[in-house]
Amino acid sequence: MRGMTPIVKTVTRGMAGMIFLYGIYIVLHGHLTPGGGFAGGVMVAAAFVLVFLAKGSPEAVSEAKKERSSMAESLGILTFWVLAMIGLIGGTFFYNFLTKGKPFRLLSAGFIPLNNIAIGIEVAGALFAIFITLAVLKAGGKK
Amino acid sequence: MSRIVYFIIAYAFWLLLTLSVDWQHLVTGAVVCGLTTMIFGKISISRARKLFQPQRYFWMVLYVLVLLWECLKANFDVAYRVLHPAMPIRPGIVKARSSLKTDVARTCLANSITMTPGTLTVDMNGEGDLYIHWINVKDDDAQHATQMIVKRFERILKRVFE
Amino acid sequence: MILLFLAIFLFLVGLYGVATKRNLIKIVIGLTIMEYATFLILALIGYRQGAAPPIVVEKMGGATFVDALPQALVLTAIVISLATTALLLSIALRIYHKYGTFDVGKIRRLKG
Amino acid sequence: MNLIPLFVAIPLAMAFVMPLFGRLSRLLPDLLGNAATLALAALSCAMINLPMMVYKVGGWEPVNGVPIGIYLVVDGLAVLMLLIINVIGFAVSVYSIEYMRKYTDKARFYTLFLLMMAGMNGVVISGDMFNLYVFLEVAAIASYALVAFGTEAEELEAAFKYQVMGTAASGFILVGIAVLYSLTGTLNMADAGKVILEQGRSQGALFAGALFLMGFGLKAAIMPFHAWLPDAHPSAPAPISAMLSGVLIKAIGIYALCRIFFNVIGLNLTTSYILMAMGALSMIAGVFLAIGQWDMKRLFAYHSISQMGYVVMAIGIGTPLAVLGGLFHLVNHATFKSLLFLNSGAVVYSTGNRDLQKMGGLNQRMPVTGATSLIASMSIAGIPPFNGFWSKLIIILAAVQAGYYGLAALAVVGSIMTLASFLKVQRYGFFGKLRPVWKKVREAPVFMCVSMVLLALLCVGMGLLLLPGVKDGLLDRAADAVTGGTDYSGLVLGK
Repeated sequence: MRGMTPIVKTVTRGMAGMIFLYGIYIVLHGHLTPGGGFAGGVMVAAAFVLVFLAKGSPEAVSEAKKERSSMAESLGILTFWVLAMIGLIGGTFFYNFLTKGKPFRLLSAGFIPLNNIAIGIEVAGALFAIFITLAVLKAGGKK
Repeated sequence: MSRIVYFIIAYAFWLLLTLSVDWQHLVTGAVVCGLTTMIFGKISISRARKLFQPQRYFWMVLYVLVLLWECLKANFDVAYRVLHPAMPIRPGIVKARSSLKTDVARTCLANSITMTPGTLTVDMNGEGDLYIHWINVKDDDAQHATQMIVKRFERILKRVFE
Repeated sequence: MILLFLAIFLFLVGLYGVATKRNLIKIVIGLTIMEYATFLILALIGYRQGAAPPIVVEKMGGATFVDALPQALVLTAIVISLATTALLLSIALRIYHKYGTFDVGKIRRLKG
Repeated sequence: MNLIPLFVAIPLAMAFVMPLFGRLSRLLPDLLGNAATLALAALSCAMINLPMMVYKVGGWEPVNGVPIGIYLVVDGLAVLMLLIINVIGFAVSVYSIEYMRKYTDKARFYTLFLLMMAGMNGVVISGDMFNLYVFLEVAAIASYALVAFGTEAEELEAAFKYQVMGTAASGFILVGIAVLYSLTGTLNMADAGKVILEQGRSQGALFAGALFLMGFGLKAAIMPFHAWLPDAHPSAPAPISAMLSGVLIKAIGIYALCRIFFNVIGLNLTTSYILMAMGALSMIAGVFLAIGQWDMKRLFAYHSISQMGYVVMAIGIGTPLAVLGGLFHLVNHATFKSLLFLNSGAVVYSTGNRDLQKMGGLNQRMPVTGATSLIASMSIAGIPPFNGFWSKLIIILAAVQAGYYGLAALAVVGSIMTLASFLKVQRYGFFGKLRPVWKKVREAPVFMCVSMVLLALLCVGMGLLLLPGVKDGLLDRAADAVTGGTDYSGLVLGK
């Protein structure tokens, strides 16, 4: 992988952070606006994928990075699981144990924002791991 | 230094997104922008010092005007070529050389060339060589092409970015 | 109703691709078309002509709303199809490493 | 505190703890994985003899009698399926401690394995159509990855074929759910069943039924849709073959078929005939295809098609006795077919070979594997006192009782052919003269033997399920849940 032209690299340097920020915005406002954990997580993963595509150096695509993103995925899903289990201990599985707050405020809807964050981490980690896996597979095939 | 600048830019972007000055949004924004700066701050901004030199902003405004003017001219040129029954075009890719040094300036130049109708930057290499697709190649020579396409933006861009 | 039939037609187009194409990647594309047709069918079920988005705020009285449940189902189904497609593609890539081809006709070590 | 969600929660949590901590020590994945399956098996045993339970996830109570949240329902049929899934799952996970050692990434294996368990448990306990679909996909995707786990050429090819078929089937199922939702306006199976009953069965419901038949038929590998199974099941590592053939096709194929056709759409004469025809076709054709095979695992895989044919045929007949026989055969098939695949795994582990022509006399070197495989073969062939005999007997009796003499005769023919093909397995594989090549072969390691012996004991003892006291608690209640048909909605919604 040779990487892309300096144009793409420069634009990516500026844009990746903003895409990341926008993804987080979508995750955090999942209970207020369209979007949520999955859509935002995809954007967060896209920010990282963009950086790696632009850089395109073989050392950027490494097993260690895959390991780390799959760790993030596991952590995200375990967070989600723990949130569900707290509900089980308090009454029923997935019981919304936090106060609901006022509608249309950022901190409202009980534990749904927390779930969205967990899903966001999970999706971002999973997608990035998929991307690296496919990239490693492709690079490995060229011999 | 560059991190702080990046944080401020990110925070401005966050405020633009939320369009609210609720304390909840402000606090979350600070945390989120901190995270963004931690991850992407390293690769995003170099030489932040340049952001605090007001004359650059003046040249920036001037550059935008020049760009708009060039776009307008090129628009009429392309429209003329399209509407003319004989279609006086001679498409081809020419090589031009930019004397700009920084990546940001070169990118800005390449994108400006793409923005103007009739020319389109196809590729750019590390030494500042631009490969431009031109709807009506007036001169195959790199030197002349540079003169005709690149120079009109380059002088101002040099003052904006370098 | 016409839209629904078109979506079903799209589903059949995907099925045709899966059944007849010989290239692994094209088979995956056919499956993706099938899945997308399914999402279209799901989304069309919740569609009501001239209805409002299902966000209820005060003073909205007797407005008709689009059924939001199929949209949630579509999102979930998209997530599932993402996982399926990623797995299929990685298997296809690995098959390419082993056999050196994407052609189904040449990938025939298993009989039957 | 109600424990139903734990059937999904435990394996899911363990599946994702595994990649985090699995690298710390070599023992940890085995320990965690087996602890999870043991807990699940214990939990499912605790479900026996409890009354029917409905669990509303998230505490969403119905509004005006219309259910709005996701329901988890554990009735007699679900208890039976949970028992199969989790007990066989435990045996298989004990077996994989030794068997999966040669594959490098054990933690990942357990992750996929537990995900598959979670998916199957979820399918069984879910009372909501879309939820059922989601869990079905979780189980199915994990199984695709498990078939390809060895990443050898044949495995990848089989996995690709399997996944293309499986994804197409999922597409049909999803469209079926969409049609049913547009007809009834609800995803809750009990509520949908009630609405369909009130509306009268329309053309739309029949269309949905056809889609479900194609989708679940593909997943269960009933005859016209069977092509993927003989490739996919033998290609996977042996414990996974056992899981796929023994449990997966039942949990996401037959079980879902039963649930949708009996409890939601309601069985009518047409579907009943179709099910019977498909069942009889798979029963006979599967066994004819099987008898010519020389690859041990492939032979077993074709027998899965044939035995599933018995189950589908019995369920299609639809009388209480037939359904009882079908479900009993389902349970029995789960035990002996997973035992047979584990046997083949032990043979492959010790000799590296699964071609029957090259084997011979392995009984002398591998007594435990030989003995357990004899028990399993006799069970599947329907030799009395083993469990397969009783269930086949009930199915044949029920067919005669319902007046389908032809089907009964076909079932007998299928049974005889099965006996013939397993005599072949025993004759070429385990009896006869020991070939000099296999002089140095050793018995499989202890954990593999333990798990095989456990399943063999189940094969011998399962006939006891028909004893009066035991039968009421488990089989009768499962059969009641199926034959009760659309009473299901009344039971779940509480009238």
